[in-house]
Amino acid sequence: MTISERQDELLEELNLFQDWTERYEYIIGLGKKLPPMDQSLQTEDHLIKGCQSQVWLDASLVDGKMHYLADSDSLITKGMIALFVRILNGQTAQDVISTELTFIEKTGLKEHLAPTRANALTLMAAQMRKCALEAS
Amino acid sequence: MTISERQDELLEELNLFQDWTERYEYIIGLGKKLPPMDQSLQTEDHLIKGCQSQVWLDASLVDGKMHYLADSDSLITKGMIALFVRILNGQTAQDVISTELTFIEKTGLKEHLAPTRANALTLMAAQMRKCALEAS
Amino acid sequence: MSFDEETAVRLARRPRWHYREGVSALDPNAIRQDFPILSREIHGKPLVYLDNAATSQKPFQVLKTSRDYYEEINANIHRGVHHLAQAATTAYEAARETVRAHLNAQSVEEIVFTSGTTDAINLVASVLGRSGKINAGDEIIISGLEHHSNIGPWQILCEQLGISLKIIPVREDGTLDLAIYETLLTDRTKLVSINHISNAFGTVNDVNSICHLAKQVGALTLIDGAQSIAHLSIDVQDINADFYAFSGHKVYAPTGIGVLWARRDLLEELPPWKGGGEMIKEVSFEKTTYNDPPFKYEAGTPNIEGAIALAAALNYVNNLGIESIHSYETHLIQELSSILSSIPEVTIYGPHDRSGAISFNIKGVHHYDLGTLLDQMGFALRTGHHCCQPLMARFGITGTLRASVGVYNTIGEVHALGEALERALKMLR
Amino acid sequence: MSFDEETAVRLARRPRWHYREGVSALDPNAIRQDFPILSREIHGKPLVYLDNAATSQKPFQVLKTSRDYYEEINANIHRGVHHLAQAATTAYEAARETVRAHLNAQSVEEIVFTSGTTDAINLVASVLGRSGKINAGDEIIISGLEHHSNIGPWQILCEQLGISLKIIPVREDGTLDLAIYETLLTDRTKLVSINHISNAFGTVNDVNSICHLAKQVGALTLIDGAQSIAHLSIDVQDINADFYAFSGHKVYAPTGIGVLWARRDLLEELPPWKGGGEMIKEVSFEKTTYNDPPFKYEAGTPNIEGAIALAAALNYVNNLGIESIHSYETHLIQELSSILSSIPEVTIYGPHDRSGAISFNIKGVHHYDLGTLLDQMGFALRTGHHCCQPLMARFGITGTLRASVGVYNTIGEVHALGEALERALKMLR
Ligand SMILES: Cc1ncc(COP(=O)(O)O)c(C=O)c1O
Ligand SMILES: Cc1ncc(COP(=O)(O)O)c(C=O)c1O
Repeated sequence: MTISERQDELLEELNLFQDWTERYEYIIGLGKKLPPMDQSLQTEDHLIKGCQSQVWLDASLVDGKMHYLADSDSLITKGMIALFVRILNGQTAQDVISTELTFIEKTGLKEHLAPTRANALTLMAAQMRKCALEAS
Repeated sequence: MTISERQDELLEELNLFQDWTERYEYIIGLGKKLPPMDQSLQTEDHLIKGCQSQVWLDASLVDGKMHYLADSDSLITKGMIALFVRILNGQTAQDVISTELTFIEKTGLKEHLAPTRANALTLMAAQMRKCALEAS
Repeated sequence: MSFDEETAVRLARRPRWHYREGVSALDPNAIRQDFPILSREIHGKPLVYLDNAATSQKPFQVLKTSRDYYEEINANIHRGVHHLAQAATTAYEAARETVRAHLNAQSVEEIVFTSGTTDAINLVASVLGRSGKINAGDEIIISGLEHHSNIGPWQILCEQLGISLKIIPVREDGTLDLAIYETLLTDRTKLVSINHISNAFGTVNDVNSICHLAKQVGALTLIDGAQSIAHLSIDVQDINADFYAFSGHKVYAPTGIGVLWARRDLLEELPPWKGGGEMIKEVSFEKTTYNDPPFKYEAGTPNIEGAIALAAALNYVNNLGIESIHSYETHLIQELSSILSSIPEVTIYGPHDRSGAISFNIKGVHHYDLGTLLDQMGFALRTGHHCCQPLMARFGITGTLRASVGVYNTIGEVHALGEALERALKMLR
Repeated sequence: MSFDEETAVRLARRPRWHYREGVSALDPNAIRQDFPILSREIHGKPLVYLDNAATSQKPFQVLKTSRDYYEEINANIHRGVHHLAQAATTAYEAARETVRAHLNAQSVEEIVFTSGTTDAINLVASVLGRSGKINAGDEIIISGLEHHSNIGPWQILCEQLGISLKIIPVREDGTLDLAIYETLLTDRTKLVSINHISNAFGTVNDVNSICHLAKQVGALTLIDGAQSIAHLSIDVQDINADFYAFSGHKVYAPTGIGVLWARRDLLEELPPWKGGGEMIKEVSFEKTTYNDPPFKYEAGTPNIEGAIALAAALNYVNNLGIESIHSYETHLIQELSSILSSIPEVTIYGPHDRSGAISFNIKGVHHYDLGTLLDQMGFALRTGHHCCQPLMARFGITGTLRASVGVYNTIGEVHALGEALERALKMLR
């Protein structure tokens, strides 16, 4: 699936939920399922500093495809970055760089989340791209 | 006339007036009529410093009676001290010290005047007494 | 929601407490009617505001005072001959007297209006720094419980004067180690600055003893009353400190106003802080003389409305009775404490007899996540370091979840919080 | 008088200007409806408020903004996860953007909220004093027209640093002698601090030239905009100063809020002023790092309501159009000037093209007496030195009587003042 297709899929899934509780539960669930990131990778250079939580993000090229690893001390934040990982893992660096991450706006997640959280989404998107630029 | 009698007389006069304009005119008139005070007496030690105007007050004992001289750069302030001079000139120091100056309250002047002005009345009363104490 | 005069009158006449048995004579349901914001919904749920240590909500009595000020007597104060200037001056100076009476200070000259606690502490730091009373090699004592606003000003001063900061350590139960405090006190100690109640943990410090001991080595004392002002009856003469600071916004008054109480002789003796209008008696380019306290420390147009509204807020508190408020709030905090204690793997910080606030963490759960989910259910709690990073470091944590109460919170809200926590924890575990 | 929501909506929809020929498109009678206090009576006479240079009255749009803030979103700002904290933060930061746009500043980072002009000038004085940019033997230039708030802070700094104050003299017509200014500028000049409009005389200073000349010797420049903010369109980039300060209460906003605009690189480079919450990034007892501007200069809980209400006031002004306000007010001042000129033995201070205020004295009559009698007729004017004692000394007077206008004053009021003056003078002569 392309990035766009995966975004559409995610959008459909999130739209299934009626209220915030279910959406948060879904996001938290994604966070819980995110493959663990090695402690040794949780260093300052991999850190995206948020308002109250920390996210570590590492990326590598595996067979020409981006492979992201992420973790956070906050489960909700971890779920949020899991959204990105789900969409971007296994895509080419070129695609990551050139495809717009429209799901952030389209899902209404930004308005739905607390602004500090929403701000974290923007930071994450930027960092995912930066990794792809560095890898390519 | 005793101090008390003179206060009563003043009270009666002031009560004749219906509105503030007339009362202010009366007070200003008293100020205009106050005998002039020699420039040489308008010194720092004779000064009662008000908020925006200055009053000079000098007192002496003449034949055992208090004799006050006063001036001000403000005509209204001058009129106010003229009220005191009218009541206290020619009285014994002892009488000045021992008689309460009830007219300030009774005429309603305090409420009527601006608080800065009303405050000046209190300062003047204190200074008139202080002069009598020093003279006696 | 908006209040017209009629509603205002009706509400003002309604009794706000009834005489019944039990923990408190306050009627929180009646009190809640005074606070327009409490009828709001958040994310479709009724607002439960438990972030009172950060700032309090305002009763309409205070809001109306502000509005009336602007609709009836607003003018710049002091020196004006016109009626409004005099009415505004009278109201502003009457507010000073209300504060004086509330703190049981000796005279109105001891009450300086500032923009808040932080401003007040900085005032003291700045003028002490230039007073000659503190010199290189001297020491200032604060505690591990302090808010950044009672750390930062002293750190800046330390750098300027080459003095050092000594810290009263915090014990495991969130109280200060006063035995160590005694050993820190020497003749180099020039100032002891401690909060009355810790905003992070709700610890109530024994400020009377702290001041008493400081006096014995000749040190000055400043009590940061940002938290205590809403919860305790304060008597500055009884505490016997030299400075007492608080913010209006923590005690049901607007933002932008606060108070520094200081001993009159100190205010007379210390140099001025800010220069400008009001604080000056005579100005020439060659020589300027300063006004007497408190004006000496109130440069520029003060927050006239804020001061008057602060007086209205203190009147509001005093109408209810600060003792009644205290016992009612203690009841809420104790109930919170027992609800939280029943959560598995909870850590509650601070001593049992805390005041105003209760801070906790739940193992494996980020306070930020809990706070986020609680917000979705309408609960306003604070998460994070509460501007007390050194205290967080002392306990090896990045922050806590903190519930802090005001006079309008109810036992019902406390129980609802318990249920909401359970629900949120289910999602996060 | 009180406004409910309905009135508010109705009033807000009412057009406040009409397009007709003449000096101004403003409709003062419609505008007056916005200001509740203007319907007051003083001593049984309608209030004529002509003390706007001291402080302005507030439109209900501003009062409503304050009240709505407390009734709907009040919370402490920054770092809060709950909805109210975020709504309050958004509103506060939006207010910063409104101020930025109003001043045409480059970025919101350049906008520091203070408690007023005096606070802002003291901020600059204090941080420059500790910046290493000014050293013993250096000079600061101010002018003979300055308000005490733009004198006091520099006198304190001079004493601390062993620097000296040079004064641009005031000419007979109340304007600055810029030829002498040029001779005062040397490479010892480190700062030039001048008001944009003189509160005492209404003189409008050529701040563009003053800043331009200062830059040529590498001096920093501060413009005291306390008076200009309500009367002129301000473009800090065009003026090309380094600092610009103003107070909210002079521009239809509440007391207790003001602004310091400063060049961003300066705010980054200069040391902090007050220490405390908000202005700190990481705190430990060993090492503390400061937050970025503007937060670096906003220690403690700011006047959140004040900032938001200030934005409402600037919006109010911009809705009417500051250019329209300026031309309307100039019309009032010119009319005042011609009425006063016809009084025998009057002295009017300041140049003919004054702005906002007009100051005068009448031979043999004390300004205090005139002000007192005018007050009895309902007129609020200011008498005395207007916090400009050196300026009064320069003209050999103890004070003046000053009428200063706002957007709600009318030609009718101006004429009524003329008649009232005549009546008062009859009594005093
Ligand atoms: C020219 C000027 N500068 C400074 C100030 C001080 O402003 P504030 O008292 O609001 O700090 C004023 C106010 O009177 C002023 O007119
Ligand atoms: C203990 C303590 N000290 C100082 C402060 C600072 O008060 P403000 O931000 O009102 O200046 C606070 C407020 O959070 C506090 O809780």
